[in-house]
Amino acid sequence: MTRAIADDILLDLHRRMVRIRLFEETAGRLMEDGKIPGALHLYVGQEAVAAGVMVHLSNDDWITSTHRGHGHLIAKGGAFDRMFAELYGKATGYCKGKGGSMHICNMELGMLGANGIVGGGPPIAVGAAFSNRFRKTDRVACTFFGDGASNEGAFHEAANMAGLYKLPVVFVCENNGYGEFTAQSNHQAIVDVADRAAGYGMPGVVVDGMDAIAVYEAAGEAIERARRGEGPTLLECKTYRFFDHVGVRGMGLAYRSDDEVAYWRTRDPIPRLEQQLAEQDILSTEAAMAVHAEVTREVEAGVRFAEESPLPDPSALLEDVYA
Amino acid sequence: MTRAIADDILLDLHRRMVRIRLFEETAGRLMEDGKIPGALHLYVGQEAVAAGVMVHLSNDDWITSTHRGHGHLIAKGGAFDRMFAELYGKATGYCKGKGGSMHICNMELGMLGANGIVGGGPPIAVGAAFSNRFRKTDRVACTFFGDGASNEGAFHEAANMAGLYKLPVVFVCENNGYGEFTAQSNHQAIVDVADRAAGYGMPGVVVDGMDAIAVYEAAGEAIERARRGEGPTLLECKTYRFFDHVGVRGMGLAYRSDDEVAYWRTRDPIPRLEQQLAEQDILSTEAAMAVHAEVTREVEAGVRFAEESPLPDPSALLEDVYA
Amino acid sequence: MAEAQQQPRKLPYVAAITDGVREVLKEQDNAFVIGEDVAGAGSVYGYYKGLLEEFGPDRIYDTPISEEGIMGVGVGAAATGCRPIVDLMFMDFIGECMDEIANQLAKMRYMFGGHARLPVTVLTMAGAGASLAAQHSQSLEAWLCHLPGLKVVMPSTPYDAKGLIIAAARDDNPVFVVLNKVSLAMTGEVPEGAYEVPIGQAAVLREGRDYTIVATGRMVHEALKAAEQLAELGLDTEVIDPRTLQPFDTATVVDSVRRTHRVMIVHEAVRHGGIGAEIAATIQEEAFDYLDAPVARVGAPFSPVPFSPALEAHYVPDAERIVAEAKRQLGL
Amino acid sequence: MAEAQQQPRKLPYVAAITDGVREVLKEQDNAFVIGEDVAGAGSVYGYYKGLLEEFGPDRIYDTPISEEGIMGVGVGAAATGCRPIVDLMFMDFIGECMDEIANQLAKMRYMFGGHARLPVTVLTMAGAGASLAAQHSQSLEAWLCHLPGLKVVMPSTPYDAKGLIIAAARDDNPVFVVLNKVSLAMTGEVPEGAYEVPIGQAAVLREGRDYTIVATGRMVHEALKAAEQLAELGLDTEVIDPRTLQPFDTATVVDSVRRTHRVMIVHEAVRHGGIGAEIAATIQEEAFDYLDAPVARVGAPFSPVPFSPALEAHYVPDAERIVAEAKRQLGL
Ligand SMILES: Cc1ncc(C[n+]2csc(CCOP(=O)(O)OP(=O)(O)O)c2C)c(N)n1
Ligand SMILES: Cc1ncc(C[n+]2csc(CCOP(=O)(O)OP(=O)(O)O)c2C)c(N)n1
Ligand SMILES: [Mg+2]
Ligand SMILES: [Mg+2]
Repeated sequence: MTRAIADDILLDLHRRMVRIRLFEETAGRLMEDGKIPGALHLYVGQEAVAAGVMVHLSNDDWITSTHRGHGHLIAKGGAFDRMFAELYGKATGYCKGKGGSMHICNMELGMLGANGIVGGGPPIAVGAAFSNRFRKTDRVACTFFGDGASNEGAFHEAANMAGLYKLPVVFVCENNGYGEFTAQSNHQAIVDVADRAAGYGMPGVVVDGMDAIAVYEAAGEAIERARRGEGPTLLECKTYRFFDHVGVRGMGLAYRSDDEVAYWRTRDPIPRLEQQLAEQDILSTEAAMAVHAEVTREVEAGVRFAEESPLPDPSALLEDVYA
Repeated sequence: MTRAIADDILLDLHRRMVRIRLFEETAGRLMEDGKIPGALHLYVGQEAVAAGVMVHLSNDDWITSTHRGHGHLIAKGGAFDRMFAELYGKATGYCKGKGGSMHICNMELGMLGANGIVGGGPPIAVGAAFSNRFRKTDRVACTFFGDGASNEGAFHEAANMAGLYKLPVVFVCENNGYGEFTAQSNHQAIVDVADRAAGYGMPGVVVDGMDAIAVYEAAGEAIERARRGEGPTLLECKTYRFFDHVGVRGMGLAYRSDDEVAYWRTRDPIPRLEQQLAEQDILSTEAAMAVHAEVTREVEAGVRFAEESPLPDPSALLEDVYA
Repeated sequence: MAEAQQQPRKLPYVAAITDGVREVLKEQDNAFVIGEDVAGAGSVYGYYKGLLEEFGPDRIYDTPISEEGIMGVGVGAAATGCRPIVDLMFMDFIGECMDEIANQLAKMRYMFGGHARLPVTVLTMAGAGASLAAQHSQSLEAWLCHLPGLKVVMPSTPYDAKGLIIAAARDDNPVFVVLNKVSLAMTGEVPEGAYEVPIGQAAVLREGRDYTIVATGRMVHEALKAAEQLAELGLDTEVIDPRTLQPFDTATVVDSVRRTHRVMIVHEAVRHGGIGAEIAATIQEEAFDYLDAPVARVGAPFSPVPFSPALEAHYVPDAERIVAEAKRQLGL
Repeated sequence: MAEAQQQPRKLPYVAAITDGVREVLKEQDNAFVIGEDVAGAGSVYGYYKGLLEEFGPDRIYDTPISEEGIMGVGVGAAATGCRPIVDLMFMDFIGECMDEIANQLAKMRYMFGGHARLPVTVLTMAGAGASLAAQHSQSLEAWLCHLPGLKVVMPSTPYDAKGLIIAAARDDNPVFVVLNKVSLAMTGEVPEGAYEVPIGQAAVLREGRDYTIVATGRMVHEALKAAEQLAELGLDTEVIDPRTLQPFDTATVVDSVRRTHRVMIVHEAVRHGGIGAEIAATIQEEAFDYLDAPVARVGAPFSPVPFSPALEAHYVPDAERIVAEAKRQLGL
């Protein structure tokens, strides 16, 4: 890739990643402190994927997400106050406290929800892409899903329909090597999920998901292709989650080695991008620290907002079931 | 393929195909005459597939079938009397009249049922293959399914599990170009269903499904591979159904041209095999006619048995729900 | 077609479905039909015949055989501004897309705190009696009624089929229209143009003072036949067709029971755990002091649907079975 | 471990599950466990912990995330001579494999004219109360009970969890064991060795003369608490745990109602269309003349399960709600 990327885009990429990282680290801490109820699937380590894709999208482009959805919503512009409030189960949350981490969403940002169902996203994204075309817009849909999710029938049916109708949708597989505690080699007989693309008549692309710029470029091509009406792409991003499947330390199972985690931590996408930007004189170390500091304040304000927000009134229980 | 095929195998192939053809033609007539209730999906045209695969199997090898299942059961040794009786809904049928055409089965022949659910077979066959290995047998399972069925999530999940566990199962796709009235090009963006095999870590093979010998050879390799413990194969047989989706003339929809049907009829697998066998002096025209005559008598006897058999007693209604 | 007619127009159930969908496509620019063999073939039962020609390929789509994917298109398209009409060929295939229905379609609005609308209309074919055996004959509406977020209607006549489809498509919620395959040829009055059969309103099809039968779908006609026979026994029988199962018109049913003091629920679905159980439980809650006999229920016995007509005839409830059960219930 | 113990052994519900599965694996050579993260991780709730080490990788299998495929393995392996124990991590995921359950597992034997046996045991986790929101908190047993061909059990105690798992695995039919996630830490007496809690037999957990509560799963404990409070109001309350929902022990429940004349059904599932409706409808059929008040039902309200603990607390039924409903029902 030799195309030069504008500085503001690179800075935007960086900020989105830092926003995810700091939000998630705090969310994990709050969960361990018992402030956030339920299950929290954290995105730390995978930031380059969400950021690299979302930089290309506007609020009119749709995304579907996964159980590991905060990163997607943040990269799409999610506000920390409403997000923390949702995780706390407060009335001021994006879902009025009814959804929580696994269903956090914002329709105005074009984010069709985290999803507690593995494989839940792709069919809905295909529907959104169908709708984009039906309503004669040039908008696209991107659906994020894991390596584990690629074994669900829902993925297969959605991918086949997208390929058939040449829909403007990008299938972004976040291959972090595990579905819960099961390594990819124990859940499918292939190394590259992208190999499945051929079966749906779409291109399959593999990209280093720890490299924000690489994701940015590959996603850009896939999204442009979709916008041009040339159909879907399966974009596989090889990535890793630094924390456990649920929470930070999770259940403490020994399904992956400390060495493996340590190795992937050396590939942390945020320091990597920061180094690249520093070398190109786009973002100095001080400027990067300033971003972190700014986002830290945003996190703190978000948590404060959540803590000070009221719980939903019991009368809300039976609201929002029907339109 | 230069391996010589023993004469008795070729004759066996031929007889199995003739048995399917004559059974089906009569069944279609009986349905049109109102003697057989319900829906009948006829196999005529596709005989080479069932015969070419089944010649390799014993009663201990399992198969799963489709809504178009008579051919599979016949090729696996199904008796016409019990089969016609089932289609008539008689107490003497293989399923005591409870299943009918769409659920016809015989466990002793290793035939795990026709199936009214498109995509219903593959997961069950994977279970049978799992069981074969678990019970330490060298038996295999073959699952027949259509081009249309290859778009069901069930196929995807079953294929992935088979590839992962390297199970002794062969996925036999009977690609007859249509799912009901929808041409393959309108239900998937690929030409060869076999292209999906790579996504499951298994070989994909395409074979002329109107050529019994070609199917025999390709199926033999796939089945031997499975028996050797080397895992599954996706074997796609390009074939065609001469009759309509349901019944003989069906709903009379113009979803395929008369020319197309006429073209495929020139590729009829039975005359083709008969010509090959005649040229090789294995089966003379007279001998072939004798097979047809013999099978015709078998058909007649089967129909007679069915017509003379009693209907199930109403008391049978609530039997066989639980073991 | 648009000329004024002297005689009320009669149409078969199958054409009433077409007519309902046609009105919706005319009225709602964002509506489209999607399902297996709905466009080219007009569905295996032919109830979309002509719509492809009339509205073009941008409004009616054939799909791969992928029920979960199809329902997903419904969900995703509805949430983003369309009003999809999703065809699920046989209700028996609902298991293929039950996650999409139960976990996405029914719950998305609630999980999102009200920030989504899911105006999806699902047309699906239920019912036994056509020798289609265990996997093509089921009536599974009870599953849907147990899912908050969905509405469920079950038209028993051509008039209701058209009117309920239009009402369903105008509703901003997911509505399942559960059709009956054995009723397709049944004719009845069907006015031209758009009209609604309001969702949530039962119809009293026959008034009576002595006895109430609440029957759904095709069983409505068996109930009406049974009512004739019961009249001969001196039992003036009221027949109510709820038309909508969810939300259920409890008031109409309970009012009737408070007058007649005796009631039976009839549906084609398996009796055990069917929606009749909910209706019966509700009636005894709301009209306990008015009941002179236990609420009776008639439904299919506890087995899969058998193929053989000889068995299926004993499986599907009919007027005779309704009358026999009424006699048993009332000690006649 | 095998030493004789003076004190009856107490185990948490989670360990009782393990113990039950362990006995099955010891007793039945053709049994194996299959599901998502059941082997290496011992399931996300840990109830298979240690079984991989004890029985080896030939008896317990991790799978891809493919519920329909997994259930298919259960069906195919059972029909061909194995006795699979299939794990469906959360009952909420039943929609992913509902076709396999409803159209294959439940019906294969019948469709085949009795020529197949399907000894599949399915373990699955239901229930709300853990802030897991709408897609990880459901109780959908009513769907299963509406399907001829299946059996359904719902253990409320560690003792029953082990005994019902063993009974389920010994049964030659498909049996669903619906577990409760909030009960995992609850301890209770669990004998060593294999024992059965017979399928189809209710347990009378508390005897009483004035009032009957039929409660399922975790609600059993809320009912027992409520019974204490009702006793203070002078209502001597009998509490029955059906333990099996299908086939249902109607006799035990009806006998009780004939003595107490007033009854309430309690379950965690959505009240509307829940199995409580069938139980209520059956009771009024079988004990109409003995009832002094309508059969009452307590269940979850008609909404998806909310995430926020502030809402979920009002969603899941509890002793207070049971007492309040009893007071309303009986005019106390
Ligand atoms: C249908 C369904 N099956 C199982 C689960 C339980 N589950 C939640 S996350 C998860 C692993 C998903 O793996 P992957 O798709 O790779 O995503 P990752 O967690 O690695 O981001 C599983 C099995 C679920 N939520 N939904
Ligand atoms: C789950 C499911 N969806 C839809 C149907 C209706 N149906 C019956 S046969 C058929 C077409 C199947 O096409 P294919 O798999 O190619 O098999 P073929 O009929 O061509 O042999 C369809 C859609 C069904 N029986 N089951
Ligand atoms: Mg993963
Ligand atoms: Mg086909």
